[in-house]
Amino acid sequence: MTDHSELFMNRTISGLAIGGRLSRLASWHVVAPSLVFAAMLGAVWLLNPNYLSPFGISIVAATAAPILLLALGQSIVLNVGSIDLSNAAASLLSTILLAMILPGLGVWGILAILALVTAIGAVNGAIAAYAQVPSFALTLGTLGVLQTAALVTSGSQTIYLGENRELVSALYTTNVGFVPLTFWLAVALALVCWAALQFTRAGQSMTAMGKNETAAILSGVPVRGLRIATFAVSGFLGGVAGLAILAQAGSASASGIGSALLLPGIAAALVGGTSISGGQTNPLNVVFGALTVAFVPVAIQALGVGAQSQSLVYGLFIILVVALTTTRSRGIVIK
Amino acid sequence: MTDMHPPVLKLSHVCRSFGPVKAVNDVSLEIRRGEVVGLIGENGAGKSTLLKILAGIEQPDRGEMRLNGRPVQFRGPRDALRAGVGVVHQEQSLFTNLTIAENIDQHSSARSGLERAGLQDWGRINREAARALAKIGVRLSPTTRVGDLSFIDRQMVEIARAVCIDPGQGATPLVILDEPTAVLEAAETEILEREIRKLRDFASVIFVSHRLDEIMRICDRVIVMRSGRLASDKPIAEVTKDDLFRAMADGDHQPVAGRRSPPAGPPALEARGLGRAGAFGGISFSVRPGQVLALVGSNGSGCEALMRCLYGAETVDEGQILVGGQAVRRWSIRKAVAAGLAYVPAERKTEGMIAGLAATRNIALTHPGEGAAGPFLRPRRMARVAQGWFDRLEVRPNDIHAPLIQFSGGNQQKVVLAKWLNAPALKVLLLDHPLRGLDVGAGAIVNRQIRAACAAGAAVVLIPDTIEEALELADDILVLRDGRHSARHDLAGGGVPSIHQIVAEMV
Amino acid sequence: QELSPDEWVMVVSVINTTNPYMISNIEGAQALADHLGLPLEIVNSNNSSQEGISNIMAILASGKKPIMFVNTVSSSDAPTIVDAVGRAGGYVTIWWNKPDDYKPWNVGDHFVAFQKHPGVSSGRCGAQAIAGALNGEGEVVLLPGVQDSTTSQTRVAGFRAEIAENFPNIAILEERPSNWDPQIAARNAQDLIVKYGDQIDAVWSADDAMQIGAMQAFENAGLLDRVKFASDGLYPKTLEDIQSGRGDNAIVGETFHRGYMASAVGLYTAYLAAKGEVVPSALPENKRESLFDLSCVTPDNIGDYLQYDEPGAPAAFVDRLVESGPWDAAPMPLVGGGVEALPES
Amino acid sequence: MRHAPMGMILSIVALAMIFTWANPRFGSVENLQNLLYQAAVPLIVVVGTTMVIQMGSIDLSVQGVMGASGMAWILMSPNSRVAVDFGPWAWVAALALGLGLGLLAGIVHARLKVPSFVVTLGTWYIGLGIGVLLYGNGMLPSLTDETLARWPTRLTFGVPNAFWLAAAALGLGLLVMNHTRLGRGILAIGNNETIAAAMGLPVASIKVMAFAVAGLLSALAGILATMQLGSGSPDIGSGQLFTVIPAAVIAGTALSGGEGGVIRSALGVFLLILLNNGLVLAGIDPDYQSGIFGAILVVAIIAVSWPLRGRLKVAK
Ligand SMILES: Nc1ncnc2c1ncn2[C@@H]1O[C@H](COP(=O)(O)OP(=O)(O)OP(=O)(O)O)[C@@H](O)[C@H]1O
Ligand SMILES: Nc1ncnc2c1ncn2[C@@H]1O[C@H](COP(=O)(O)OP(=O)(O)OP(=O)(O)O)[C@@H](O)[C@H]1O
Ligand SMILES: [Mg+2]
Ligand SMILES: [Mg+2]
Repeated sequence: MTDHSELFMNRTISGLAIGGRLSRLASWHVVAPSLVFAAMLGAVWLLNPNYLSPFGISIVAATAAPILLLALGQSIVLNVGSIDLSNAAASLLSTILLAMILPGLGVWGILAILALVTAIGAVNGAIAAYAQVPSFALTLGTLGVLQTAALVTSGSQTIYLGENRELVSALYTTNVGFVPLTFWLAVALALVCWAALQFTRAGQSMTAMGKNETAAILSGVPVRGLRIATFAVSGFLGGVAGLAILAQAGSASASGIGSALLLPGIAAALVGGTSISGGQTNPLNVVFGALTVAFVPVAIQALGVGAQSQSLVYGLFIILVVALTTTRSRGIVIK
Repeated sequence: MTDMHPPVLKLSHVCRSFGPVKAVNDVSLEIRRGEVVGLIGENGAGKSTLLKILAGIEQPDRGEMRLNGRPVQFRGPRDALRAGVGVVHQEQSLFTNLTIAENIDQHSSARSGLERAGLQDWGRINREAARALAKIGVRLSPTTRVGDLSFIDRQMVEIARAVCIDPGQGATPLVILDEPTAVLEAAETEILEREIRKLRDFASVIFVSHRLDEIMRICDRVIVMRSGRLASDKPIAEVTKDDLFRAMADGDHQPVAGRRSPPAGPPALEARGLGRAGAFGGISFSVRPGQVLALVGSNGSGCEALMRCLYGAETVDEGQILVGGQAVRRWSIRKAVAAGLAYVPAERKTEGMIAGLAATRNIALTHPGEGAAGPFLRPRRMARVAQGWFDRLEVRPNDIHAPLIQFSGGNQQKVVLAKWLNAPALKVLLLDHPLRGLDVGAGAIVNRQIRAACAAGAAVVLIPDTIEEALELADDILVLRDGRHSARHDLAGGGVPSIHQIVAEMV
Repeated sequence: QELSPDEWVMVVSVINTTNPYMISNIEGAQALADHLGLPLEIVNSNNSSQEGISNIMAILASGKKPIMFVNTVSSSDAPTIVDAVGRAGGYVTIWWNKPDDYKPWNVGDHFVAFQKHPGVSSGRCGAQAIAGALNGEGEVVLLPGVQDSTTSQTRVAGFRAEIAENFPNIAILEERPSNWDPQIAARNAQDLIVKYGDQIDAVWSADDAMQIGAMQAFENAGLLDRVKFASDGLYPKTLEDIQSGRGDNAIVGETFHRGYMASAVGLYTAYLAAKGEVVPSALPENKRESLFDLSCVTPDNIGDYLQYDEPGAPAAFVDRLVESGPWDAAPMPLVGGGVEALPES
Repeated sequence: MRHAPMGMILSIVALAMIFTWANPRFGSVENLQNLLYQAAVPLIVVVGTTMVIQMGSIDLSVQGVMGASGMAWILMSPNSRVAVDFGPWAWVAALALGLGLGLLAGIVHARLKVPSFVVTLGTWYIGLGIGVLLYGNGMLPSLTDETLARWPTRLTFGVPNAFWLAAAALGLGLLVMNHTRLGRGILAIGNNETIAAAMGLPVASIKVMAFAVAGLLSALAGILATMQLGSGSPDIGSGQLFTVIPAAVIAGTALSGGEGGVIRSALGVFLLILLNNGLVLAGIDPDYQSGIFGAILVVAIIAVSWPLRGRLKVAK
């Protein structure tokens, strides 16, 4: 319930308040996402240290990158109390469009596509804000529309990125400390999101809106504009996720990777301590959420679970991990 | 007459802390059968916390609790209900999507055969609810959805619910009323007082209020809390209002500054023939900088809707709003805020504040002032701004980073006020029941701030809790009846009406 | 010099573990792994590219070098997987789906080969069988698989081409993609029954899973006896239906291929490369982008194929495979290479 | 949103008219029976989904539960894989499996306080996993008992039995929601869980029971879907989630809880089923089907919400 990042806000504190501040910093939900991830790493290391070789780490980070990007967008949207079920579809569409126009337009193509998905997000937000429809239902509809758009623009074909490939593939092939650039890019964006939520008026207002929208409206917070902005950010991050996917896959199709990133994205946001009912998120913890979600298959593999039991174990794992990371302060209603 | 029964409630050395705050500190007391006990104290004194312990919502850290002679330990509200403790909480707690009858039924322990089979016995529920409503003289259909009721009617439903607690075998029920009258008008308060007196026949009552007159009228005994401790516990016959003031207050409160004669000048806010279908119509007034206009009217008279329209939170159907002499077009909250209007709504928890957000951030939400540079926040200065307000408004506890939900009602209200007072150019302050639930000291602080805002050139439109409050603060009083202008009094101009006169104009 | 089981692991990646074809994939991989004395890991993609890739990555992260057969969920998965296998120092054969422009010889030796059964001839098999059963005259509805799947697209193209070229009196009423899913196929079939009533003379499905759903819908409508079906894959259930003559011999045409053959061939190709017995870059292109022969099955010649479903058939096939090499194992010799050319229709 | 049903009914009628105009067969008795038959499975599921949503939680597990119980049922009924017939015990076992998964979700959610979104995501995979394990490596199990296989399609009073089963589930839902203490408790929790706890409602038990009922109904739907298809598969529920949740939502069951009702959700199911069927009958290019579906969903919810807009309205 309390917000640990308050720590960064005031150093002129009285002795008594320091105690309160420290306990806020140490409160479980703040540290849980990183601890749970560390615990999982430790367990896997005990089972088979090979999984934590540089190669293993680079693989987990590469898998985590698009999940993290989508989870970031999702957590920003969840923070204002909405949900964006269309972000993975927008990401997929952007992968396809990028693969189609990159050979011709190069960097301009990337910018154009990012602008396009940002606009798609903004349209989602505008409808949600002005028609006042529940975002869950709305983005479910947009999801269908975007899927069709992906299918139609790709002509139901797989598009293989030939020319200008190096423009995006460098993001994946360049490693910094075993870890591909796509992941660092996502982490950098997580930092930006965190700072924006903490240190801008818009970010603060978004959190206020997620906690109590009526009061925010009556306080003169521009909730419509903010909702549009949040969905636009979600669209933009979906576009960057598309870029990361294309960097890795070098090709795109309507039913390819990306179409199934919606649930992992939401799961990563939640494992990262984002509240599904709004008003609480920490993009830095979402990084650990995404890493955990990407790492679960590795952990299952390390446990030596057979292919047929994987779903079952995966289900148990998700429940366990979120059970460990959920905020349960008194008085908070868990829905 | 000596009482052969054990006390209905006996608390020994009960404590409850929230972190460093000792909300209830070593409280021991007894409530006897058929007694109505007043519980008073400043905001944050620990009244609500004590009552929550009795209601099973909070568990005491230490101490013992006995009901009707038996030691009890409540693991949850259910246990308390079973043991015969019925509560009207400070915040409304009704299910708006269910019927009145179903809401009232929550406190009843009667169960028909149908219900023991897990089915809903609509017949019994509706009958009993009708009886409970009739008991307190409210004419509402038990099958109405609570969401369709007005605020006041809901409060009456809450009271009906609390009084229908079942005595059980020989045990005396305890009915707890946490500031039930804060939101009631005079007529309804009277009904409630009558009802509480009737309760004496079969129950004991704990009654919390900041209105000492009420306490003096209704209660047999009065308990004063101060900073979590029991400060005084005396039969009503042995105390005076002044004694109570002194027992409650930690220090002396400065009186409200006297009324100044209103400055001449153009109006800050003006309404011309304003109307909204189903709420009010034909309302005209103007209020100048430094002036306080009170809107007075009974329940349903349209004051609150009018204020919301002025603020742009509702649309008007006819007439014009003028701000600073300019007629506004396509008026909205955003434009109102930009034009220097501020609005403190009556329902603080749900509309006035962001409960889960830190106090600093609540204050910086609308007008961060020096707490922000352009779109960016400057946390250190934000904290300084907040600390400034905490000092000026004497907010307790003095922890600007605590989420607002951890403050008591009165202190929350101070923070809400600080959010608006921080505006760089405050033109109009719209206050809907700003003192609701505030104690005398806090009320004085808030009133002083309202005066200070006036002095700084803000115009104030006020919907007061009581007519006394209007008479104390306002320069001008506009009386509304059924959404229509009914009378106007220019207090600064000399014509101070009597309370009787205003009540007559209201009904 | 045998490959050490401590250093190498065989991996078979399937789209799910319940489709009979996928189950057969696993059997073939198991038979080969047993034969070669290497451990086998199974990857279940759960019908999702994302899960498939995650699970493959998890296995690669173990540090062992993979010899891998991947039945890709979607064409666009191939580059990601191939790249990761390369980094892990392993060798991979991709089956069924990859982007057309993504060529093994442009990628490296770790992308040993891409292999598949031609979809066009599968579609042609079905068209011939249906046209034959209808005596060259009638109306057909088509149930393709996932819309952007090349496997489905090539099969549909083959079907349409065969009809256009040789059977002018057969009319195609409608195509309803049914996602390889029996239930969607059943629902679409129901709607088509309502739409066309008893106009429909035959149903062609891009695989047997959808045919099973479609047949159920026609049976429920009481029309199974007067409609003919053809599809691809000869699933056990289909085999049973042909043998029992369900619905007045409703199934008139099938293709024969077995999952265990595909996985054994694919894995064995990668194994040879891992062992160094084959140097992929030295192979001709049609052995790195290969099309295998596909047999048309009709109720008349079905007896010829029963031997491949006998218990122990996968092990027997592996023996033949190791003897004859991956490109010449009966009954699926290599017959062509390159991107499958779609007929004009 | 309490006036939504009229809007829903009007939209259904309008769509039906458009589709009948596009293809007169749409209005045929045969197609109406077809619609009822297709609606049966999602109708059963939506009753449970609605209860859970009315409580302010969400149940994503339906497809997994359907897969698990469908497989359990067919393996214990006369089928081509194993020669057994446990008769009614097959039903009992399959329903118990669904009930068990529902209880698991409910208990973890209510007692361990894990958001229902995640718990039921977990039970989704668990159910799917159970289905996959039951399926094993054997051959496709198909129903061998003609009577059972034909039961859902057979007409009783001109309506397919499958729909009668759904109608019974709807009736049960209505009874529970309007005439049992469980149902009213669900509504109370959906309206305000904090108050419900403060009023002494057994919040955790009510939650557990609601998820249990939802699990039971998903299991029933899994059995019916298996019967309809005539063979078993862990994926028997695939696609249901994305029918029932939109159905409940466009029908005005607010995801925040407390509002809506099973009848309305049922209308939502009809709207979606009708839309899908109508698009096929109208011969819309399948490439565009999900797009049109999505666009209509968007238009429908905008139409429902538009008159209810307000300056202070909060739509999340
Ligand atoms: N949940 C909580 N967490 C932390 N502190 C709390 C909590 N509830 C109450 N407090 C603190 O306990 C003290 C007593 O609060 P309480 O609400 O009992 O006061 P009160 O006497 O009812 O005041 P009011 O008249 O304003 O309602 C206050 O200082 C308050 O800040
Ligand atoms: N016999 C009754 N006596 C009193 N109130 C009732 C009775 N039956 C229902 N109610 C109340 O009236 C309201 C409307 O009930 P109704 O049966 O019409 O439900 P509904 O809103 O139509 O939901 P649904 O879509 O599930 O039918 C309910 O919320 C319930 O509180
Ligand atoms: Mg209080
Ligand atoms: Mg009804």
